[in-house]
Amino acid sequence: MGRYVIRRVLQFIPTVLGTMFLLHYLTSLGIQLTGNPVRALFGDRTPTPAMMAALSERLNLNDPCLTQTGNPCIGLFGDRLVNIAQWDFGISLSGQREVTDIIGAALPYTVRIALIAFVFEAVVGVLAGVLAGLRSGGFIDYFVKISTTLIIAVPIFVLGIVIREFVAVKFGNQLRADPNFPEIISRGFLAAGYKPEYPWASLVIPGLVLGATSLAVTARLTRTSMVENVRADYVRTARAKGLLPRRITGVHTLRNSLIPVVTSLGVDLGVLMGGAVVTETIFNVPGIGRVAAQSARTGDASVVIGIVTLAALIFLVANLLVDILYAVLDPRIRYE
Amino acid sequence: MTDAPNKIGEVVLETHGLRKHYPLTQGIVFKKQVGAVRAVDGVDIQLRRGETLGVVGESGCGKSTLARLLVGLEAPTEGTIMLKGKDLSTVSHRDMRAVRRNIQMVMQDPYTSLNPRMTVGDIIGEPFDIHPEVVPKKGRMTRVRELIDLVGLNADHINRYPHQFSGGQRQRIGIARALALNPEIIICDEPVSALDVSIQAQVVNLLERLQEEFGLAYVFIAHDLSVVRHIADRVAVMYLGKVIETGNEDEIYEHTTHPYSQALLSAVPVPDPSLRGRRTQIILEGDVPSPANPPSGCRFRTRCWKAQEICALEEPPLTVRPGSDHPSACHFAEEKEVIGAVS
Amino acid sequence: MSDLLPSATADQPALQGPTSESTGTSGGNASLWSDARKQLIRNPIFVLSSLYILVVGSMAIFPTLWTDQDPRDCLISRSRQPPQDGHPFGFNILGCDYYSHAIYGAQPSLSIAIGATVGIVLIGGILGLLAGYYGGWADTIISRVVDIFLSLPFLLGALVFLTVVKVQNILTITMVLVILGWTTIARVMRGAVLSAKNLDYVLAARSLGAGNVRIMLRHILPNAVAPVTVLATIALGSFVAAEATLTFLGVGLQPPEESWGIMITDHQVYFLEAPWLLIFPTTLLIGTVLSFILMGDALRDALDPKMR
Amino acid sequence: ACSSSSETPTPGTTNGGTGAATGAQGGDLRIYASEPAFLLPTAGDDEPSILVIRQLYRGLVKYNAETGEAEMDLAESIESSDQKNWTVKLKPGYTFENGEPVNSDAFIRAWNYAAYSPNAQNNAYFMSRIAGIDDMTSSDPDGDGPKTAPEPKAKELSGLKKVSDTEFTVELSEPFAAFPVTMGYSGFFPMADACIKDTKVCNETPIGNGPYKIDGKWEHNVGVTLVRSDTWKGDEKGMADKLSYKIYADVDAGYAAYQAGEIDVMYTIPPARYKEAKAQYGDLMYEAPGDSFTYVGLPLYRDEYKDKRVRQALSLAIDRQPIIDAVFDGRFTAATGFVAPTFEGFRPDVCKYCKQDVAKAKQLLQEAGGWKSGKMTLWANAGAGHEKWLQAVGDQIKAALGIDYDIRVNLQFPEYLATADAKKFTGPFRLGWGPDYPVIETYLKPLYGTGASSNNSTYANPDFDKLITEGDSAANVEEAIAKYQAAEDILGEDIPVIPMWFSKTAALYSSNVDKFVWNKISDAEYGKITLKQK
Amino acid sequence: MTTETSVKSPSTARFLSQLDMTAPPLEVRNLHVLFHTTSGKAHAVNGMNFVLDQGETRAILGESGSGKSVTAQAIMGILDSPPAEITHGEILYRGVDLLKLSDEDRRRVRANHIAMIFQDALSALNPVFTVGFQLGELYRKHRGMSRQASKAKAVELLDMVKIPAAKQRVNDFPHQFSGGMRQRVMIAMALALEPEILIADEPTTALDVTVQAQVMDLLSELQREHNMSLILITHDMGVVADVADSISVMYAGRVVEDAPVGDIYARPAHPYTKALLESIPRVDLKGQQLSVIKGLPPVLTNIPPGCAFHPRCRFAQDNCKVPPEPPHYDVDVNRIAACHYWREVIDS
Ligand SMILES: Nc1ncnc2c1ncn2[C@@H]1O[C@H](COP(=O)(O)OP(=O)(O)OP(=O)(O)O)[C@@H](O)[C@H]1O
Ligand SMILES: Nc1ncnc2c1ncn2[C@@H]1O[C@H](COP(=O)(O)OP(=O)(O)OP(=O)(O)O)[C@@H](O)[C@H]1O
Ligand SMILES: [Mg+2]
Ligand SMILES: [Mg+2]
Repeated sequence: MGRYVIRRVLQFIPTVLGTMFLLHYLTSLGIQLTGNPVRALFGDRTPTPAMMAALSERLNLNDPCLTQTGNPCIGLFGDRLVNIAQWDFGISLSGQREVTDIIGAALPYTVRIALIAFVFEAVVGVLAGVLAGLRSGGFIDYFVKISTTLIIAVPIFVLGIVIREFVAVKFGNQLRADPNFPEIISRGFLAAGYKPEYPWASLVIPGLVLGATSLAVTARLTRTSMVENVRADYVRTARAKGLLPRRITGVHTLRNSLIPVVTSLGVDLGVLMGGAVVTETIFNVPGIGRVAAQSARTGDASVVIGIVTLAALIFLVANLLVDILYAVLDPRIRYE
Repeated sequence: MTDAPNKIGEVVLETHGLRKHYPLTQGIVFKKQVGAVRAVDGVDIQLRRGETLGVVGESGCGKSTLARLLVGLEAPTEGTIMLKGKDLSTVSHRDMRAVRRNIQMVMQDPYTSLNPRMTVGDIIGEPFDIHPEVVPKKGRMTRVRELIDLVGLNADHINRYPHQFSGGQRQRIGIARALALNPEIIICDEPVSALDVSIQAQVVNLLERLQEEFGLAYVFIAHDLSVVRHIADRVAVMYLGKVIETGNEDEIYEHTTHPYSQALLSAVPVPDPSLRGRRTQIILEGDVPSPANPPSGCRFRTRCWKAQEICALEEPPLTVRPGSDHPSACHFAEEKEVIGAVS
Repeated sequence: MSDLLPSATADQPALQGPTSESTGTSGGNASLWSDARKQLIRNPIFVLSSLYILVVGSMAIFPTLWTDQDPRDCLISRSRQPPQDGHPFGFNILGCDYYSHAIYGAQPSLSIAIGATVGIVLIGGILGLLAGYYGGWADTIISRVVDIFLSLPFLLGALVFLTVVKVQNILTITMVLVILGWTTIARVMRGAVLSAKNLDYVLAARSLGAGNVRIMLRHILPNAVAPVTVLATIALGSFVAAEATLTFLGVGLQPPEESWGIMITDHQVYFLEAPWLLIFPTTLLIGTVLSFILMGDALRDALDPKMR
Repeated sequence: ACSSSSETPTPGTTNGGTGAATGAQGGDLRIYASEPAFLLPTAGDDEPSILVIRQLYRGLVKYNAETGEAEMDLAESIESSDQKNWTVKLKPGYTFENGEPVNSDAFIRAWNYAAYSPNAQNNAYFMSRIAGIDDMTSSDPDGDGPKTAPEPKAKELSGLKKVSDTEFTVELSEPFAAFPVTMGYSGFFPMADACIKDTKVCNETPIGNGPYKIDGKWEHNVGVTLVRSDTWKGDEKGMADKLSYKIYADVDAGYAAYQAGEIDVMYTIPPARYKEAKAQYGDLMYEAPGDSFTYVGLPLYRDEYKDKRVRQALSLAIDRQPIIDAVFDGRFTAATGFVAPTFEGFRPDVCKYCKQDVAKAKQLLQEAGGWKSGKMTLWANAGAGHEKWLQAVGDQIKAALGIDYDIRVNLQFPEYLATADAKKFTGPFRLGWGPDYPVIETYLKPLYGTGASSNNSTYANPDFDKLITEGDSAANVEEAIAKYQAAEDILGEDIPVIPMWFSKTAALYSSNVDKFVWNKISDAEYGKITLKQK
Repeated sequence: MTTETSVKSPSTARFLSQLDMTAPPLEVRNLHVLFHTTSGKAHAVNGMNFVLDQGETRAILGESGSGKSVTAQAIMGILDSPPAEITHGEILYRGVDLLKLSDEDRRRVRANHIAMIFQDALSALNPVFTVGFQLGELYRKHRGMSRQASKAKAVELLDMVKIPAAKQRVNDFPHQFSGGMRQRVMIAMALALEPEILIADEPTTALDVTVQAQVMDLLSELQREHNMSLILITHDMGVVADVADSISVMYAGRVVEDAPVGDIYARPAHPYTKALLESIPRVDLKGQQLSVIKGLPPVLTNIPPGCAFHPRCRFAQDNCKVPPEPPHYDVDVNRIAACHYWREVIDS
């Protein structure tokens, strides 16, 4: 087991380096193509060259390779790696804050919303999938099939905006008009966006929106997996053993059916952590997705690199954990 | 097909010290070899024109690996394969194509050995695409039809897909494909194991008829000793990558001398209830050891009731021993009647 | 050998249809495609989805078939007028006929989706095939590259890529979708090839002396196509939606291009005031995505013997 | 009430900025905000930053909420005889939150800090009139980014001289009559020594000298909370006990929060929701003319725009109001000149070519020899929603003059600005301008002065430059304005840019708000807004 | 968690009281099972009849697809329905029709009274639980034993089926066992609650001959020890000859011949049985001629009318080709054959 983990960790180093280089190259290329982002800070007012130089230096944007289109800026990448190894991701363009601070401040929100989304996805998705899979071809099966397809088909931002306007604002206002209604629901759950007073409750709806697509995918995967497993030979054995149907499904079928689901869930956790761009923007959650979207638009390279590197790392770690979990859940997998 | 000499003739296929070891590797960056699965570990066989060599043995003893080596799907780790006196390892890449035409294969599972997306015509005609020199383009269709006809299928079904046929019929398609290049040798890797008893005979009979007609030589691999007895002229018994006893059919089935062969034969159930309870069955203990870590000396000693000290120290060579007229790899080779033996 | 003749005639019963034994066995059920076709034609969901796609596709290819109005013939004074005679979808902000916009908007949306799908199938397919078939170093390198691209979150990755390539047109958006999307196909392809390459019939072909190219093209590819096809249809649908989402994030297609994504994004804020401006393009888009997904679903069921 | 507000004040809510505070103190005012860039006066130059800084800090001068006139705040007086050398006298007794006195040093240190280029403070720009600025900035020896810029020659502005704790002198490079008026800008606010010593900390937990102080620290992307300061000695005490700035990344999300009753004041409205908001919250909406200017610049460096008749024709082809109505729900005031209507010295209809007149446009274009350069490319930066109205402009030009157009709106802002700096626009381009100080000159010299920093059209007219210089050194503001107006008239004829519109302020407040106060010059005055007491 | 203590609960007692211990352990009467498939109704079992006596080993023989497993699963009550449907028939366990029992009672019969071994032990054992867990589960759920006690029982069981080092191996997963050992684990599982009837569905088909011999040896030994009745499903005529007392030969879901083991091999009375015997090579006979059963087994959605075997039968006459199907002729005491021409067959 230890060997296996070490092997996987070593395997993931080139991936991480590759990902970081890709991002580094992209942002360098971005600067090479679109010019020094510092310029945008001054807006309509053309800054003096001295100011530009001073700021560029501070932001580490003064490397001459950034003016040569196509130059991969290996030297800069090396510096960057050294810095990152010292937990220094540079500073942001606007506000000139440490990127690590920015991420550190934003991450808790994303973790929370991702957790909510994840729990929602895991619990509801698996439940729906199991119910559908147990009676494939039945009413629940069709219902799950249709509703999940619909969820997948609707672009997430449309879903988010519609929910924000109609559920959080319109419906919420009606509840809020009633002073006897518990505030945690009317002002917490049904908040139009993140509210520091309700650090969890106000993230529930955004979390649900964030988790909706993954939920649909999970439900379908669970269903397929269940359908495959309810006919498995060992389920037949369990029945021949005279076990209760509850136990046959709950222990024998489910355990096996959940193996691929757990894998996909684990990977999803990584995706959720990095994928909240739209939801966080719509529901004003100050997490890394919102920050990343903003920074990408203002060309704040170090922030974007920092966040995407983090997201990629989380994803890879999630993947690694999933692999290990997989081996734990399925004894047939050997750690060669 | 060309001339059809009916009698068993000269040696067409021969192996010397044939070995195939699959490396077991370990390591994170630099993989180092920590051992090997000795799937085939020094096999000498001879096949003559027009004869059938049966190869029997239990699962995992290396039968399929041997088959793959013989048809060139794998390169041997060691040893030589001589095809009509030519050492295959010295044959150039270009000549290999021509050589290969001489030796073809029929696979075990008729369901997986045919490409589900190709028609029967395409499957049987594929050898001609690969070796266009065999049949001129114009004649191909006729040739394919001939082949289909030859194996007893309806030539009108040339455009059907494999799944539209039953297992036995599919196995015939596989045989037709193997016959397409006019080979002299066909390696059959458990060609009837996957078939229902009632269909098995159809295929066995077909193989026998084709041998008679074209003077084909078969290496017939099976774990069903009854079928091997029926079809083979000579038999090699394999255990853990080695041939432990070989001889003609009669020598092996009636005068077997190796304890493993004896156990194997005694275990075969005989469809005759009158023998019930009167047969001596040798029930072996334990399982076949791992080919990655075979026992020292005689490989069978861990399950052998005759085993003594020497068996662990010295590997018995496959030679003819006194009191017997065929080679056997046992220090204590001794004839014993096992089949239908009544105690 | 008298048994040969009768058995030739005895083929008949087996040929009446798929034999019962062929359902249970692993033998990669074969005529998959013809069977699937039969099953699909009988599947109303599939038929409806295809019809819908046909309609939308014809909008994209022959917009003049559907409207003779010029979508860029705008009169600002007609801004945001509701649906009316001759203008079934009303007018957009700039006072352009919204119906013709919706028709012409199909083309960029579908071009991106189809282009990206073709791209991921080609790139992912080829790389997956090579990785799976050759293994070893090729596999290691390709798999690592797959890991790298897979670890980029889709939207974040697209944001980064699209802000770097300053031009956001059909081509670049398609390329970015391909860059971020090919990995799934490559993985599935690699898996399919890995499982196919040691199948007996591949070994059989090799023992006949078939070369690598022949084995890949004739034997492995056709059998890996099914999962890839299914995935591709689903990807197609998600790309239609992705175009809209990228536009929402401000890195999608740029005006004066008119795509459904732009239509939705531009008008989402008006959905209380002028709901039709949001509803029409969204319905068209969701319908398309849904149709592709449902087609993919139906295909999967039809192609998977286990689901029958 | 503010003169130009079309709304009649509803009973109970006094609209506009009546200077004297009438309501009671108390309550928590929840404010819609965007993430500030900085909370340092020397660095914050964006609206979100300034709206917070103005409650934390106070400067020499403040603007009257109602009239917009500059009044002395911390300064006792600011005087000059030659408009070049100014003497500033301070009121005594003011302190920073940490107890440091607000004396001459507090201002000099802040301005030096801002001006010193290695500090890279955004408001360095505003120090550029003070003598000695050139020595505070090091210029590029090789022009294209050396490894490190050389140290500037000086660390302190030679034009700043401390006389006593309550008096200092400012020497300008050139005379500038409006200098005292500009002192109300937050970039000139004083800073404590402790703050300069560690600006990083001071940015997160500012050490202010204003009516409010920070509560806790700045929670990035989430909010900033201010509470009333006990050390503030000024007369305008903060009204609400607490100002809670809630940070939104997306104005639509903020509006949703307002609708859900989570926000008391919203200083802006999503453009597309204006109509709806007005219908729904009309009596809670404050509207006033604003001062940010949107124009379509014309690349005078290209031959086809050199003839002023072409420029006049283009401007005449555009009907601004329908565009404003359609795209912005009427949220702008169509421009008829180059100066914001809120400014002293504003005159309507300075531009004779800013009302649509297709016939005249055609005629002018004809006279200029017609349009020969094929498609006209309209430029705007990406992602800011400019493409819609620009298309409408294109449509109108096309309809009026038959000039077909295409638009390029794919450049992100940095690259767009770089294109502007490099004079590489191939056609009319959208840009905007916000005033730096409440003098109309702020709309003129930076945009149209020969070689001026933001003169993206490369307009050059010696007559114009001369009038501006005369205005700058005029004896008093009134005289100066007259000169500036003359300069504006030149623009009205030359049309170096096509003026499009000026913003209109539309702010929303909730029914919790008792009295809403809006400053003509410095926008929302959160400290003066009172809440209904329960 | 509910534990179902089958020993003393009143409902168990009620069920036990219904049993008629003088009746044969199992009797299947006119059982019909069909599957609803996309290509129509597949008649997998069409009138299955047999009686299993105390201590008897009855072999059910037939080629692939003849309905052997379906019959066994119908007896166990573990057919998936849908798609399966039992349309007719009775399955009498000690005189009680299992098909009429409540789900609860039906469940109790399994493992306690009738147990089953499956062909492919690898897939029949749950891959994610240890062997000990799967064995112990029976004791925990049916006998209400503790985790500890059930584990000890599991070790005992493994010992019983001669798995070396049972104490350690009880914590292993199924894939860690060899094929023969897995099958022995299956046997242990079936015997755990000491059922009266054991159904073994091709228990050795996947095994090598030497291992097959080990397993069959063990199975017979345990059967004798526990005095169980055994239904042995197989298509291996050799295995049947070795262990069975009587044989039911199935073709297209129907018993075509039912006889004591000796009679069938000596003088088959049904042409199918006869052809089957002639088509298999024998290890003890040299150079024998293999005869061939021409044609293919019937498609179950489209079974030939009359005698289902007639298209492949060399004895077939016109009356074989039309309904009704041939009745079960009494060939001898304890011996029946479903062929109009059984006399000719027996004599040929
Ligand atoms: N590619 C391979 N890599 C590693 N080991 C292999 C490989 N192929 C076969 N082996 C091992 O070699 C041994 C012999 O395998 P082979 O397939 O030849 O056996 P077999 O006699 O054909 O068995 P069966 O009767 O089950 O077909 C087995 O232990 C097998 O696990
Ligand atoms: N779930 C099912 N759905 C449809 N048909 C089925 C199903 N299960 C079994 N059948 C069909 O019922 C028939 C009898 O199957 P059964 O498994 O009893 O055969 P068998 O005699 O046990 O064969 P084998 O020797 O291959 O195990 C077969 O034709 C099979 O295809
Ligand atoms: Mg094999
Ligand atoms: Mg079966």
